[in-house]
Amino acid sequence: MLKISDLTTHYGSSQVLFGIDLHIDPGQVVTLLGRNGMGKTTTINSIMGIIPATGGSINFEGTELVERASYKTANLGLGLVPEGRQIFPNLTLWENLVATSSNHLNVSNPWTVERVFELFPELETRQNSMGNLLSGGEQQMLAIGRALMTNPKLVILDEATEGLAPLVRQKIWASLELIREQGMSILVVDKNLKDLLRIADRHFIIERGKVVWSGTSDALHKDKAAQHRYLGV
Amino acid sequence: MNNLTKVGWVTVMGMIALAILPPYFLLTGQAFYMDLATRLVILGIAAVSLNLILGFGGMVSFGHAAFIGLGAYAVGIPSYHATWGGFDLIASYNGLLHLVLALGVSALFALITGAISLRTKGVYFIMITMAFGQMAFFLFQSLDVYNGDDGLTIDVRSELPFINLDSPMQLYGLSYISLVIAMLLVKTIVNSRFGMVLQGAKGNNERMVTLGYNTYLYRLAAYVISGVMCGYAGFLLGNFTTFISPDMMHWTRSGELMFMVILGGAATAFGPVLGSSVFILVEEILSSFTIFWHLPFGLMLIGVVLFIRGGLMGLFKGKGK
Amino acid sequence: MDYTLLFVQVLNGLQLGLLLFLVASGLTLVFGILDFVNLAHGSIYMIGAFICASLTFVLGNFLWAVLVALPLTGIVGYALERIVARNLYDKDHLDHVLGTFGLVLVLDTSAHILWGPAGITVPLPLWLDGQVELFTGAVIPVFRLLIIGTGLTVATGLFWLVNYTRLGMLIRAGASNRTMVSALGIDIQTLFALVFALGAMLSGLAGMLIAPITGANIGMGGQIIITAFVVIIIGGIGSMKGAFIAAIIIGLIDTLGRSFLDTLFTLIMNENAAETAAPAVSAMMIYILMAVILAVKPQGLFPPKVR
Amino acid sequence: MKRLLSAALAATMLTGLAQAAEVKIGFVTTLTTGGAVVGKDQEKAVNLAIEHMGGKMGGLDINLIFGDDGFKPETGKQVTDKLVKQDNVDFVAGYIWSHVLLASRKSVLDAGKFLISANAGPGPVAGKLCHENFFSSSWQNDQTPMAMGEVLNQKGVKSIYVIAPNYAAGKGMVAGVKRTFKGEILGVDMTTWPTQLDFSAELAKAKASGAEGLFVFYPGKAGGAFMKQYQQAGLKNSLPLYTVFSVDALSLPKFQAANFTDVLGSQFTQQWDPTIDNAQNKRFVADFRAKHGAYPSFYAAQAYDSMFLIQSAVDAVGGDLTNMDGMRAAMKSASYSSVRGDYTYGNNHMPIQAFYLREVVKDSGGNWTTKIVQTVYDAHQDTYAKDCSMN
Repeated sequence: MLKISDLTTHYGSSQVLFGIDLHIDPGQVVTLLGRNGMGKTTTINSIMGIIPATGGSINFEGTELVERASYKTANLGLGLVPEGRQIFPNLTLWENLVATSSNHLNVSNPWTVERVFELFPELETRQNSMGNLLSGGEQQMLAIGRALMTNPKLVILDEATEGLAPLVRQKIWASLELIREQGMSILVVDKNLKDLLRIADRHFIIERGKVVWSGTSDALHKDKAAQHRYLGV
Repeated sequence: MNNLTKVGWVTVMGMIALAILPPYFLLTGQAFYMDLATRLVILGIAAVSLNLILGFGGMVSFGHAAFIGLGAYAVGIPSYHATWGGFDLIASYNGLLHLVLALGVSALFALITGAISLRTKGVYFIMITMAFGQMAFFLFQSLDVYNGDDGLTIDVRSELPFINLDSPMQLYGLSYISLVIAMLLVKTIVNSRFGMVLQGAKGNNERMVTLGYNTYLYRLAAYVISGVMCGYAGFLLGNFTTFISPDMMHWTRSGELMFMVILGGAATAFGPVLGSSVFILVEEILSSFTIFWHLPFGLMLIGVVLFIRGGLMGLFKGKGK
Repeated sequence: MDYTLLFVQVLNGLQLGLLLFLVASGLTLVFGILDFVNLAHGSIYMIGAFICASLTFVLGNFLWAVLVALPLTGIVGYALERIVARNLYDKDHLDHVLGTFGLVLVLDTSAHILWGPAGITVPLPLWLDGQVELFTGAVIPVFRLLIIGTGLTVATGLFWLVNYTRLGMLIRAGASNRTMVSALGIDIQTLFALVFALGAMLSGLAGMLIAPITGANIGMGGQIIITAFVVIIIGGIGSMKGAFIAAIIIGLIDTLGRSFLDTLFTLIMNENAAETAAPAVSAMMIYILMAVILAVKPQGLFPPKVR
Repeated sequence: MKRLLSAALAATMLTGLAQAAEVKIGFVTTLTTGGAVVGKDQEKAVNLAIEHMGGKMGGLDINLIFGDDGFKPETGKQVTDKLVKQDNVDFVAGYIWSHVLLASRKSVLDAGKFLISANAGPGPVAGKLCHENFFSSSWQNDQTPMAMGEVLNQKGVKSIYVIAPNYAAGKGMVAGVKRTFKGEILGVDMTTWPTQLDFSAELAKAKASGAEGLFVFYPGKAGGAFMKQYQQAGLKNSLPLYTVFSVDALSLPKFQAANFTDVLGSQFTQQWDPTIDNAQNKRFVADFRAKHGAYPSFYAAQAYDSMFLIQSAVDAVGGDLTNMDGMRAAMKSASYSSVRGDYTYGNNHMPIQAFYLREVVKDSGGNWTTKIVQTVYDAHQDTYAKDCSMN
């Protein structure tokens, strides 16, 4: 459903991405791995149109995303859970969910605030708290809920478990599996290889703005050399 | 000449033109163009002073015209009392006294307002400097002794040793030399360690602070230096126009000064002078064609902001650098 | 102390404060969400007044004219956003100040060309043109009460809009993180344009309300815009609550200063000096207030927690 | 930039060479901002005067140059400087605003040119700053309010409240009414000029003062705003209004369009009225109305007079513009036909003239205008004349 080929991106005059190739099939969970500063977040920002790509192609179900406005991309069914959560600090939890909610694709059983609270019960009691007063875990769940409320086909999570306690992290992974069961595709950027090997179908490892390794969980599990070389595990 | 950059070349040619053309106008009986040039050079000094803090220091002062007014009133008030009596302490035509007053009052005003303004950042700084400018404006508006809003006519110009300010040529000469000195002074400041810290704080204040510099003090010092220079421009302007009014301090005048700097090119040596030249000539030319000259003038302003990066001096930097 | 006079002057101050709030609210919305310094906001105030004044003569009634002029002013604001403002968002505040200063010159001169220098006197329907006696001696023009009523209604409406509607949530969200709003599927450009048009309508409404009092005049925007900036700076830029409180404070200070400062001054100086010093000091007072507040709280009274 | 300057230089040299037999007159008035209402009316009157003269004075062609003071003293001085230095005019006339005149007078007089004020008449230029080359075709500021003070005395008004703008003319108006009014002045409010247009606070104070009358001076557009608010405040019966220069032929059509009937019947003092019966005035008013569809204002009348005053000077010396003494003597004699009727000049070159009480009425065609109710002064001289060292 998402096919990226030869994607290049610049920050000003310095090039960050040097031809990324990547694809996600419907219903799959795919990861983007790599050390810090290798271009993972840039890749995601390029997909979402936050940082304009300078070359190559990003194809989502037949639609070209390069040079497409950010909001139009989102409305095709891409839900972003950004790095650092980026909860709206001056909105309440409930407002964070509702403000940008939509159902552009006319999904038959759309996400509601109630369904998000079913997924993350701990959010319900906090629904009138301002965004900046929520804990890191709550913010992360909220960010996922906020993306789900746009009823996407593909959820993109950028460093969704960074800085979270192990228990909270497990909750996040569990929720992803639930989401996946409902037929959504997921692209994850994360560093927790162990958890991801269990959840994900395919992995792409990125190094200096290029995809240097790709394959299934099994293949990655066995390729200790790649793990060591690219991820420092 | 070969080792001059394009920018340097423009600077030298511009300054030579300013040195030669106005006296030529005067000698050929075009006194009005001499007037225009004098105004342009004096406002050029003010723009150069603003450029020190706005261009190099990143402090967008929206109240700089207040210093021009203070400098001008430092000429007008003593001269007024010398003519009509009263306030014996300062009643005098002595230009040196006027000058000391102009610089002293400007320094004091800059020190007080700067100390408060520099606590704020961004648009708050823009607006608080404007507020101080407006306070000066309203203060002089309320000074009934000096005709408030109606302004004050200076009947006798400052009397300086060796220089007769009643002579348009000598007044222009003084203004021109002052401009050159002001430009050199700013250049020296900018290239000094002090200037480096100032520019560093413009780019990344936190970094300069962590490097152990008290950037607040550096900025305040620059603000005071700039205010004093601008007050000096006011001293010249008062002697030139022989009429001063609170209107010289209105926020729109501060806006015009800002525009001169941006139009010519902020953080360049000659930019503010080029800006004030173009500003005054365009104003003069447009207003002689139509009373609706503010319309094309406004469009020009918008155009410069939208399309000319780095002002007119930016055009000369070009690719060949 | 003449308490009737004090009461009347407080109402006058309230009326001025609410007018200021109408202008400042648009300004603070636009600044809050777009981070855009718009000096031309005052010109829209003027344009609103002129459109309404012209329409009063075409439609024969001031109130109908306001109803038609409001959307028209919104359209003018929308067009200005599309043509000029949008291209300035990416630049810094200095560029905003200069660009919109240019826009002020363009709009003021255009108004001069379009409507002439004379300005327009706006007639009111008879029932609005009279005055009521609230209690013995306290006679207030009906129209000024209408301004107070309208101001309070609009203020309430704005609080509701910003705090309890989805548009309001988006406005607040946009003020804190536009990239994220956009990445979640909201057309931020259109949202910006809407907010800009809304701000224009609010400012225009203030102009329409003042027109029957002072007439529609060229240059009327240049005076109010600076005061409106003082309001939003004191209130904390982007804060609707701050704008409201600061506007009322400034309206009261200005009016009460004009009414009682000279009496106060006669306590310390002779009558002639007081008569001339008072107006200037009352003109200066709002700037003094602003300087004092910024010296103590560099972000204004109610800095919104957005960044 | 250099090329631009030399082009401008060449252009000026050419015009310098092409100097024909002509009299150059600069007319400084307000053509932009809200003040332009007045300036435009003066511009019309001046052009009409030139037309009536057939474009000639003393056999010379008239070269008229308008300057816009932008309602600011500083700008006024700059355009004056330009007229004197660049255009090298023989006469500078105009000046609506007292502060603009005060700022500009030195530029004209130092250059040895004639300065004719067509409106402004601040105290200093009539007194200690009087000058042989300065003439007024209007009045000294204090005179009109003095006449109003006289009217107030006659009407038996015991106390008044005063509201006026805080600039040179405003102060002059207050000084004038204080000079002749014999009752008590219960309060004076000076408002910010020209920005303040909302007078709610001042009106409330005036009402609370318990004065029997309200004396007001608001020229130009501010007058209209004041009248409107006075009416909205419902003070007509409790606090009668006495104005100078605040209701004029410029605001009356606007009031009529807004059907602001309260202004009908209001009275004010002035040295001129469209109904004054002399040939010059009849021709002026009739032709002005025919051409512009409205009554001329007193600003227009004075501007019209200023041109004929200049004409009398140039005619007297047969077009010899170097004969300053001859021209000065001719103007001093005030021997031209003025639209206000005959008057003379005092030692300070300010008119000694009649002042009338005017009232707003409907004319036969239903247009709102004014007529004369009574003559307040037959020949009034300003009080500053004694401070003037000329004789």
